[in-house]
Parts: sequence; structure tokens; C-alpha cells
Amino acid sequence: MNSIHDMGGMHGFGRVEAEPNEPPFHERWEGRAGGIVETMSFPPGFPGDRFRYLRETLRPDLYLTQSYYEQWLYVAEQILLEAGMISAQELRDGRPAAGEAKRNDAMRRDVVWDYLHDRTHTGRKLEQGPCFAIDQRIRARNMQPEGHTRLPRYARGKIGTVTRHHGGHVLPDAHAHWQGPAPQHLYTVRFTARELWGEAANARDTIHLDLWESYLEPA
Amino acid sequence: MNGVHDMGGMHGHGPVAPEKGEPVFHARWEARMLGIRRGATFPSEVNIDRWRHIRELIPPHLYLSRSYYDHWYMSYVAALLQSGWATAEEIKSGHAGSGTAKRNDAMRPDQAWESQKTRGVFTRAVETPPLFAMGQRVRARNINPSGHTRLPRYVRGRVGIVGRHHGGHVLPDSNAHGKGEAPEHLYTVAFSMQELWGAEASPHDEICADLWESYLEPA
Amino acid sequence: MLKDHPHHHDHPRAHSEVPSDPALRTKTLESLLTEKGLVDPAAIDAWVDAYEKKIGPRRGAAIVARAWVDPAFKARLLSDATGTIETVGFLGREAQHVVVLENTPAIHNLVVCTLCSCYPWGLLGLPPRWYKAAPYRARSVMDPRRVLAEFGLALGEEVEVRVWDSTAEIRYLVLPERPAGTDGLSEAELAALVTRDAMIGVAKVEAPKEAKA
Amino acid sequence: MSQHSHGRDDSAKIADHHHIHSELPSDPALRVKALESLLAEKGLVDPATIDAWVEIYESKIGPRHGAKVVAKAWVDPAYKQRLLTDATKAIGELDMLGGQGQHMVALENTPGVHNLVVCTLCSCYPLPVLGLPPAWYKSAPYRSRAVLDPRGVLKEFGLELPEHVKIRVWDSTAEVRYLVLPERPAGTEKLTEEQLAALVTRDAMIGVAKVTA
Repeated sequence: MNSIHDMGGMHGFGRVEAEPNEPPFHERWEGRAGGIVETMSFPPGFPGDRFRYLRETLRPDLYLTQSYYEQWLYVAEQILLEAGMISAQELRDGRPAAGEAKRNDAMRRDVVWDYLHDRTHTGRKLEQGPCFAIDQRIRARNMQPEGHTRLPRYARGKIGTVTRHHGGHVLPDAHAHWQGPAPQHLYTVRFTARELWGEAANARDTIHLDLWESYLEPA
Repeated sequence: MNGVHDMGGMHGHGPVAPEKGEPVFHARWEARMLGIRRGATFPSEVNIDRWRHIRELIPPHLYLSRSYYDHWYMSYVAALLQSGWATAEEIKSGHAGSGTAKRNDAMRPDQAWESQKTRGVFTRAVETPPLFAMGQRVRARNINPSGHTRLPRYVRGRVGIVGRHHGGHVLPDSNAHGKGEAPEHLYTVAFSMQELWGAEASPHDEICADLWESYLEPA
Repeated sequence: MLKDHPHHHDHPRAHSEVPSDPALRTKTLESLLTEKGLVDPAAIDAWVDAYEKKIGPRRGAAIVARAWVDPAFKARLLSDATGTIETVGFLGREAQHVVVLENTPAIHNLVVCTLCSCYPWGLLGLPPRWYKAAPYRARSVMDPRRVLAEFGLALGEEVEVRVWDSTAEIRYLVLPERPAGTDGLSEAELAALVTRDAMIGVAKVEAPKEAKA
Repeated sequence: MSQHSHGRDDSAKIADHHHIHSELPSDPALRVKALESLLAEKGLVDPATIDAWVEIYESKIGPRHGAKVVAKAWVDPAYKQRLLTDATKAIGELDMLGGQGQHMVALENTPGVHNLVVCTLCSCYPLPVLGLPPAWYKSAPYRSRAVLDPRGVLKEFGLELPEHVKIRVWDSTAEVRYLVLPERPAGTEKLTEEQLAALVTRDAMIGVAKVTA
């Protein structure tokens, strides 16, 4: 979706404010929020891409004012609400409705380290060979999906060159909407800064994006 | 500038919510702010284009969360601070600092109607003949100025057809930055929806935008 | 592609019913989920501990230092970072497919995620705030040289800037240039010089002060 | 007109002045009241002039003006011709030009073409003929979607157009202001110009509705 999360090329946000010796968490709640989202029970088969999609659905002004971990809280709440694992009433009260049976299958402390090093990934073997070759000129398609996509607006309609083929990867556009992994070939595509931003951009600079096959057409 | 004000084509803002029997003003402060915008003395550099640019520079989260007349408030305050006509202290307190000489050149009530009728004529003579003819195919240039422009992001790089020539008009990109009116020929350019949004867009519909000559190149 | 937007779009106010203070909101959610058996507070402790003490930029620095001293390792790293780093045991959450980008006198690489905040957690830990914030996400693809200048890194016109926008599950690690005057340093001493910022691409690795002199 | 344009420093200074807004009360009524008293004390505004402007927009200018233009075009073919050829001149004949409406274009809706007006970049609107814009016209949903999904927006207004009708969206990027000349509804042959004008709504002159008999 073309929402505020698609920030590449926007003005008006001011300078990058780097903080010397920044701690991993600025306040205790940030770590707790991160830990909740990372270790809580998810609905069965929850597609990871839906996490990003739900974050994108945050109201645009809140997307800009809420901090990163606040946005995680929002996503966690949405996931659990969508799945009926908690109710809006329970969320307001901060306690389960009366008569709820307590589950006993939450991630335990002793498996957290293994979880962080689990090698479940989005790479998939594909029967069909790739459509595009290294060094081929392609055009990123001009598309405006209302759902999740990983093709930023600033690259749409622009011409680039395939520089790397990563094999098959789960397609976020389908996966985020519970439509299965629908894997496609994934490529790194190089765009010149001038192609993306016009003649005033630096002639030497390039921007590289990882783009799925259905995002591309021959140029 | 590519700010949040450049909203054409964005998702995530929800449905349009018309209000039945909407009043001209929803609160008295809105009416007062409108009256201030029209009736107060402005620093001479704050022409309409600069005014729009000041509004575009409202911090993005406030631009998205605050209402229209509040944008006017924020913009006028920024203009007063920028020109040195008021200090932050004065804005906060609502009172002039000691020793301020009171001006006596504010618009009088009996001048309001005349101002309404006569203000805001932006046509200007341009010596050079127009570069583009009716029916000519033109491409909106891919420019990404950090200053003010009236070329929306969604038409940049796209090909359209010149449908109308409006003669010379003040160029906002220059006028907003105190660099003179720099009038240029102004055209209405028609773009097909498919050109702007891709093959899935309606094949019948089109979008017309008023674009200055320097926004365009032959296609 | 789809229109299964979450329900709050129909009820934009529903969301404001939860507490606005994030600390309170976190506490409420944690106690609710704990009572329902959907989360174990001790697992949260373990997660926090992992990112506060164990998983951080030292991991990436170890890889960089090794590449500086071991040309064969560097060659493997540049041709197959995933396979090479897998042997070190750093792969996992937010670091399953890794590409290493070599900075040279002629090429400077810079990593961003314009669409969210993708970052190689397994190699660098959790991202700093600025990496997740709007200014960096918005500007680094269109105006990378000014962003770098604000970080104190002025690149010559002759240098090619390559920006990598992390749109998929590939995670990028910049292999910075080894600073001059570090020939006598051990791998561990070299690793101590390598900063997180250098591995994102917003800084260069500096030689230690005594080595400069 | 490059991204490194002269506008940059100028814009940055203005952006700095906007920082004050985070230190001010959130209630706009309080802020505007304080601003009005400050301006009055400095002699930058006469409160009676504010009253005069409010009266202009509340009672003197509004959609009734535009409706008169439309009704006249419906009953007077020669006027309609002049309106479509040079709306500025034709609306000037009725003394209805003014600020935010000095350069006018009239767009004729027909069975085959439906026109819709928006300003994606701010909220430009033909004030002298329609008065102040409604809140929805100035809102993010309308500004963002009218160009991308005009049919969806029109449907929300209860106007479902057949596929074969061509929709033309007019994005008011310059100082030209657009007035839609709606189709005259069937069964109104006997109505007077004044009666016709009473049928014409603001929404029809923006293009989000048709005029109904």
C-alpha cells in the first residue's frame, strides 16, 4: 500500500539524529514490548509478512508519532485481536475474561536462544527457472496495490539492471494476506540515482533493491 | 518538496467522510483564524506560494493530525517568527513585549470586500512564445526539489497531452523563495490513469494537472 | 492486491481506547498475555538479555576483522556470506540470507530499509533509533551524500555511493575498509576498532589514536 | 530546480520556526485567541476586520453564486458557450470573480464525461463561486484518493458511474480554479432560472454528485 511507511525520497523529516552510545532499549518497557512480541504465541501459521503489513496499517499520523516499539505493540494487539486470541474488552481491562482456560504452550525461557538462531527462512526452491538474467535491463512495474508490497513507490516505472539472483523467496504481497508463500524468483536490481531522482542527482551513485519477479518487466 | 502534503495516490487515510449540513465553521476559532489570514498584515515576502510552502513545512505528524485552520495558525506563527515580527514569548503569552510600537496600517473592515474582489491575479505577460502546442505529447520532468513546487510526485516522469494553454503565470517554485515571480507559460496536461497508475487502472479515465513550462519536456 | 485491512479502519477511534502511555500499555498487554498463558515473562527476560548482552555489533565486528586478516575467508564472505557466516553460528532471526558489501577507495556502500526497518539483527543486534526513524529512511535513498556528511563522512565526488534498500529478506553487512596503520594489530584488536555505524555504512573505521600518530 | 535547490536553506529555516508548535497548548481555540490579541496589540490586525471577513464567507460568498452561474448556463445557450470558452470572462459578467477564483475554467459534464475537482497538494478551491471548501475536500482521504481511485470515491458519495463514462479528474496545481457545470436533470424544462439554481448543489459543482430534479 502507498502509505506513510513508504518513505524513500520524502522531504520534511529533518536531520538524522544519531545518539552517541545508544542503549539497546531506552526504557524498560521497550525491552518488555520487544520481548512480548518476539516470544508470545502467534496464531497457527501466522505469516511473518503480515507483521509488516499490519504495521503499515497504523494511522499515518500515529505512524509518525509512535516509537518503534509502540508500533510493535499495536501490531501485536492487532494480530491477537484478528485471531480472536484476545478480545478488545480484555485488552482494555488488562485481564482475561472470566472463565478463560489458561494456555500452557507459550515459548519458554530455555528455548529463546534457539529461537533467535532458528534457520527457518523465506528461501524456496522453484521448479521454474528465472525469467531475468544478470545484467538484463528491466523496468519495475507501475503498480499501486492496496495490500502489502515491497516495491517502493520511488522505484516504480523506473529502469534498472539485474545484478544478482537470490533464487526463490516467499512473496510478501501474497503471504501477508494469508494467501500462502507463493514463492517467486528474487533479484537485486541496480538503479542509477539519476534514473530514480532526475538529472540533478549524482551521476555516480546507485540504489539497489531486492525485487521479486512479478515486480519486474523486460525494459 | 516531497512532503506529506503531496498526497495524490496515497493509501491509508481511510474513507472520505462528508458531513451532512456541514457549517461554514465548526468552531469560532476557525472563523477567527480565517479572518486573521485574510485581514491581518503579513510580512511582504509571504506571498501565496510562500504561504503554501510554509504550510508544507509543518512537521509531518502535525500536518496529518491537525485540522485545516490549525495549519493556518501554525503557518502564520511560523511566518511571524521568520520575519521577526513576533517572538516565541509573544506567541506564547498572546501579548506584545514591552516597548513594541503599535502599527496603524492594518486592513480596515470596509476594505475587506474590495480585497476579496481584487486579490490574487496571477497572470503575467511572458515575452517568449509557448514551447508546447495543444495536443503535443509532453513528459513531466523527474525533479525532486527540496523547496516549493506544484509538480506532484505522482505525475513526474509520466507522459501526457497538452490540453490547454493558460498564458503566463507566476512560477511558484521561484516566487515561494523570494526569487521573483519568474512567470512561465502554464498548460493543462491530461494524463491517462494507466500512464499514472499502471495497467490495472481504469482504461477510460484521465487526470488533468496545471503544469508550468519548466516542469515539462517534449516526449 | 487485497483489501483485508484490519478492523480499526472501520473504527478509527477503537484504537484510542487503549492506554496511550506505552509503558502502561506494555504492562497491560504483558499481564493479560501472561494470565492467558500466551507469553512467559521469563522468556521476555531471556529475549531482552540476549539483545542487551549477547547479540550486538561485536558479532559483525568479528566477521569484519577476520575478513581483514584472512584473505580466503574474505573471498568466501564476499561470494557467499550466508554460507560463510553460518559456520560462525550467527545466523538466525533477521539474518537468514546475508550479503556482504565491500567498501573500497572507489565504492562506498550504505544500507537502509525505506519501507520498515530491516536490519541484520543476528550480526549487529537491534537497530539504533536513527536507523528506524523517518529522516534516515526518507533521505538516504535520495540524498545519501548529505546524510553521510551529517554523520561526519564527506565523500569525494569520485567515490561511487551504492545505497542498498532492504526490501526483501536479504540482510546487508558493510565490510568497511581496513584503516591504514593497523598492520601490527591482532584480529581481536582489529575487531575492537569496528563500529556498528561502519557496518551500516554511515562511518569509516578509524585507526586507533596511537596508530595514527 | 534540483533537489539541491536554493530552496533548501530557506525551507530549513522555516521548518525550524515550526518547532514552536510542540511547546504551545494543544487546544487551537486558546492559541488562536492568544494570536488574535497579540496581533491586535501590535496593530497587525483590526478585530473588526476579522468580523468583516467572517461575514463575507458566512453570508456573502457561497455555493449560491456557483449555482447561479450553472442555472444561467442551462437556460442561456449563448452564456453557456461563453462560460465554456472563457469562464473567467463569463463569471466576471456576473461579478463573481475574486480571490482564489480570478482564473476560472468551467468543465461540462455530459452523459459521456464526468469531471471531478481536487487539489492533491493543498486545498485549492474556487472560493468566489463556492465559498469555503467543506472539511472533506481538505482532508487527506479525498486528496489522496480522488486521483488514484476516483470511481471508488464517487461510489462513497453515492454516485456510481458506468464503465463507459470517462472520468476526468482535475488536480488544481496552479491558480486556475475549476467549476463543474453539471448536467441539467431531465424533467426541469419548465423551471425558471431561479428554480433551477435552487437545485444545484455544491457537491455537484465539485463533481462528487449529480443534480437531481
